[in-house]
Amino acid sequence: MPDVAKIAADLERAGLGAVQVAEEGLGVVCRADTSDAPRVLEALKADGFEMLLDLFGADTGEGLVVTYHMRSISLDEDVYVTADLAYGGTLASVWTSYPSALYPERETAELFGLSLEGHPNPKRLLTTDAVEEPLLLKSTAVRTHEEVRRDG
Amino acid sequence: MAEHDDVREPVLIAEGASAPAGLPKGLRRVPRGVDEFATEHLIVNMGPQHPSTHGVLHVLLELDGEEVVAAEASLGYLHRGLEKLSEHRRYHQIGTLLDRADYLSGVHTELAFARALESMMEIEVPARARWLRSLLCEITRLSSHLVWMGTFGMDIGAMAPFLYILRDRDAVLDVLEEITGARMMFNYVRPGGVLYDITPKAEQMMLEFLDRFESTYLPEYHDLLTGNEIFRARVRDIGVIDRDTAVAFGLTGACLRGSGVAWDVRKERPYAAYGELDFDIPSGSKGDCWDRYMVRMEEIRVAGGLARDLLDGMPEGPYMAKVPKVLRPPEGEAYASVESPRGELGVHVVSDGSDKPTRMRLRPPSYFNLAVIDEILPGHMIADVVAVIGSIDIVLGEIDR
Amino acid sequence: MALDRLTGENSVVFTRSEQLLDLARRHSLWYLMFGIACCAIEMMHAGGPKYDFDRFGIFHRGSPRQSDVMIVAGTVNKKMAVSLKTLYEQMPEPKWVLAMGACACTGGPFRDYPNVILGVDEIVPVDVYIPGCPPRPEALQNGFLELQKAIKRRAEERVDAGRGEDRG
Amino acid sequence: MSPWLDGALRVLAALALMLTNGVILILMLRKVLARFHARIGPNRVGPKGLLQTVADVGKLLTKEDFAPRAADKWLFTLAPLVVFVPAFAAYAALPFSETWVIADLETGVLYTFAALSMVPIGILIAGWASSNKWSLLGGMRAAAQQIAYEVPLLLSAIPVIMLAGTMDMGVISEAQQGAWAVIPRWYIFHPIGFGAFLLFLVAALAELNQTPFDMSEAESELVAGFATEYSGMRFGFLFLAEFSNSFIVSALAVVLFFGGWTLPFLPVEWVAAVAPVVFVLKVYFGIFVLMWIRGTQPRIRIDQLLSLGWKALIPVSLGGILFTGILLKVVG
Repeated sequence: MPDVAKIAADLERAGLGAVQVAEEGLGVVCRADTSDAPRVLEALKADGFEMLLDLFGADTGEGLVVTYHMRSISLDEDVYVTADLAYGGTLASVWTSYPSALYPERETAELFGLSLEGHPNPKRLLTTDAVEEPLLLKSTAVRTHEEVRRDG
Repeated sequence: MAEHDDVREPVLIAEGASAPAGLPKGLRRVPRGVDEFATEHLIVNMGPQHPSTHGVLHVLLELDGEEVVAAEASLGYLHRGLEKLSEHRRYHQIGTLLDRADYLSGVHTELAFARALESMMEIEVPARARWLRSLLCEITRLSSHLVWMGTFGMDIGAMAPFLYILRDRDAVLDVLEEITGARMMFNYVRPGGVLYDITPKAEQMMLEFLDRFESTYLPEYHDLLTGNEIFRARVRDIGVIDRDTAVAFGLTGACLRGSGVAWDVRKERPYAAYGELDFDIPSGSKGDCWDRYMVRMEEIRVAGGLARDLLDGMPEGPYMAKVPKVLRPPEGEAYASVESPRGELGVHVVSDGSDKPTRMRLRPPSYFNLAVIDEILPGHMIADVVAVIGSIDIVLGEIDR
Repeated sequence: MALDRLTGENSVVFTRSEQLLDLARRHSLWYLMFGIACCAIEMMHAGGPKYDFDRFGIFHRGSPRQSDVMIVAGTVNKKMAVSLKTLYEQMPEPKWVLAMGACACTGGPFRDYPNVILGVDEIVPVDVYIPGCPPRPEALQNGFLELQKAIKRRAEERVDAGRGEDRG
Repeated sequence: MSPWLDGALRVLAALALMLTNGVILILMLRKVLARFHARIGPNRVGPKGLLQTVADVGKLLTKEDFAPRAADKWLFTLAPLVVFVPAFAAYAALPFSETWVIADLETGVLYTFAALSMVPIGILIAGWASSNKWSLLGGMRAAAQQIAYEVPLLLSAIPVIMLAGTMDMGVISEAQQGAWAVIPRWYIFHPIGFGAFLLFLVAALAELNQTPFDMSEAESELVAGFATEYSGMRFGFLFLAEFSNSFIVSALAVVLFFGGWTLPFLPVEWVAAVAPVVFVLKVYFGIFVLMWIRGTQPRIRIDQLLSLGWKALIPVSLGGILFTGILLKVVG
């Protein structure tokens, strides 16, 4: 487990005192503002969290949460950064510090209906224009039993 | 038919998609067009139907003669909504979908999901179940690596290894069928344990296969590929991923170990029975296709040895914990990962206390491993493109989900 | 063949020669290596040493131009549908389609997802459906045998039409 | 017999030979590859699967005749013929026995090489006319490969021609009759001949587009290379020409290095009676070796192929000719 106090202090020094760092069931989680997220990630990279293992969004019903999962290979520690986002908001790209964010950012933007900022290739990743609704939003329904029946 | 007339061609290359200046790594994309010798560049679409894209990967290549100037992978030809559908399934039903994510080694995905649930619900898994899980993981790792080796050989142009691995894999699948009842889609690892106990017949079949494999087949593969001068010339110094690039692009598994980082979830975060076992983590140094090849070939050997150890030391006892009929994990989040044949496979579950997850995120290793090809392909020849993609070992099922 | 122009479409010579050619077609079904998802692995095994479809003259080709049968082995989604249709159109006549697995038949376990096509028969005409998730290579083999029967039946129907009678 | 009828019969004989060969070789390839790959191969169509190729040809004949919309129709149709005709013409000079030869040419070796070297032009046309990028790449590879390997192929035959003192394939075969003590008097067992054979083998594999040098149709890289857009019998012609070429190259190897239709240790008149059979068996063994290589070897990369051709094979074969010349001058 990473040292919560140390991370909080490092973030404080980087001028990100508003970020809450706490230990939860998942591990150490830093709750940041969306606009702060790229800077939080950079500060954590300086702390040795050199690999962005995963990036994904989630629809809570009230808004979106984007989670960044980071890892330090030398320290063998994981840390999570979460950022709340409104529906249809803008996701600031972090690919300059973590190129591994390139695909998942495009995917998240596409499947949750976000727009990307600062991404070198901000087009759709998984679907074509034939799919209009952001597929992973809770408001997008799956097909009903009647729709998938083949006999009528 | 008319229903899908609105399906349009995907936009192929984003206009003006060049990288901002002064950035560390990532996307050395050259603007398309004409180079200094006034030769026009050729843009070809490799895939989605191409013999060596390992499924339905689509790679856009900008070529100057035979040399790649820029490359871009285009995904989504198999996007079928595993994550979305999981939100509409009960926890017990999700295993069926997860098997189909990484269809070469479904057990690993099941295991990652089961572990995430177990950590949320604080279920204690019996020892025998843990050993059976490890055993199944190692058998599928072996069979998955066999497919990788065969297709990699075929990418380089050798047909024989591919057909030989099909012969061996059929034997492995027979063992798996004896244990789980299915050739591919097992749904064997359940939250709390495993579905069936191992039969003596399966044990014997496995040992027979391992004897044959280790004494005859594996040396045969090394003769066919490892010792082949043409093969060496084709894979040495090709597709070099240095340590920093590997880490920056979030590579895991053999791709990361090939670049010299001996990180393996089985060692660093032991799960199932791996904490009680002794095994090597092979790693490379340079990060070229040859290193990744050798790492995986070694892993095949290690997996065979591990399967033997696991059969030998299998503890007695129950193979399933007491688990409620309907799983309702408490509100919260959990992340669990396993070392799948392709790398770190993680499952992130968000629960609101009901019998269906709010969000089920799969962290597919080959999705991240694949992203690096945009970066490393420029400068290679077409023949190397298939070699590099082959050496990364992708499964489109988990990439597109 | 220009034989139909010489002898007329319903002549015995033409229908008999067609029957002979159907015999040839039946035993030389080259399939397009077009694996999409999980079923592709079982399709690979079908060509392997244990099942060896080459025995029946069933062999794979990389290019649609040289293929007779398209095995749709996997889930087809809206992005894939475009390519699938193009590939089907690139195959020369006579051509057949095998829908391998639940996804290709109906959308399978993923049919609820709006991006997935509910069966490949919405895009191309299907001759044989092979259920299973994924079907075993034996099932694929059976699918091919059914396809051979279907080809034979069609040739017989043409002969019957030539005789101006119906066998019922 | 009138010279016209005689000529027509000879052409027909060559055509029949080529087609029969094609049919047999395609089945042989499938059977041999299957065996190398731990499979059985075709065994359902006809007795022991013997009619498999007949079924394939019947099917290919009746496939839809098809040319891509963007293709250059005229060249697209022409290309299979450009590949097929030289492969057919090259049969003319092959000596099946002392008397069984379609056209007894004094420059038989040169003629056969010349006919063979036409094939890549057809492949290039096919690649260009298809207006498919993979085909084009296949065609360009074929052209680059042909230029690089035509030279060493011909140069590797020159030492043998110098030893035999003729380009007449019949005479070269006869010169290899008998034995040096226990070793047959074949040029393969001659120190110069052996070196020349190794060069010949490598260059011939490249010339034939065979694994490990099957650049122009590299299945895992270029889909089906120059043949990607070809269907039906046009594809059949390309396929047939490929097998015909391997027969011719194998026959060349047999004539130049393995004593043609002769057999050592047996009286000449015995051998003469079965000479065509001996010749064909030797050629088929050569083709078997080619298939063996095809079944087991990976593929080399195009730049490695070209540098091997230009930087190694050509200098070595030139050196070999020089060495042969000196040796012949000194030893006599």
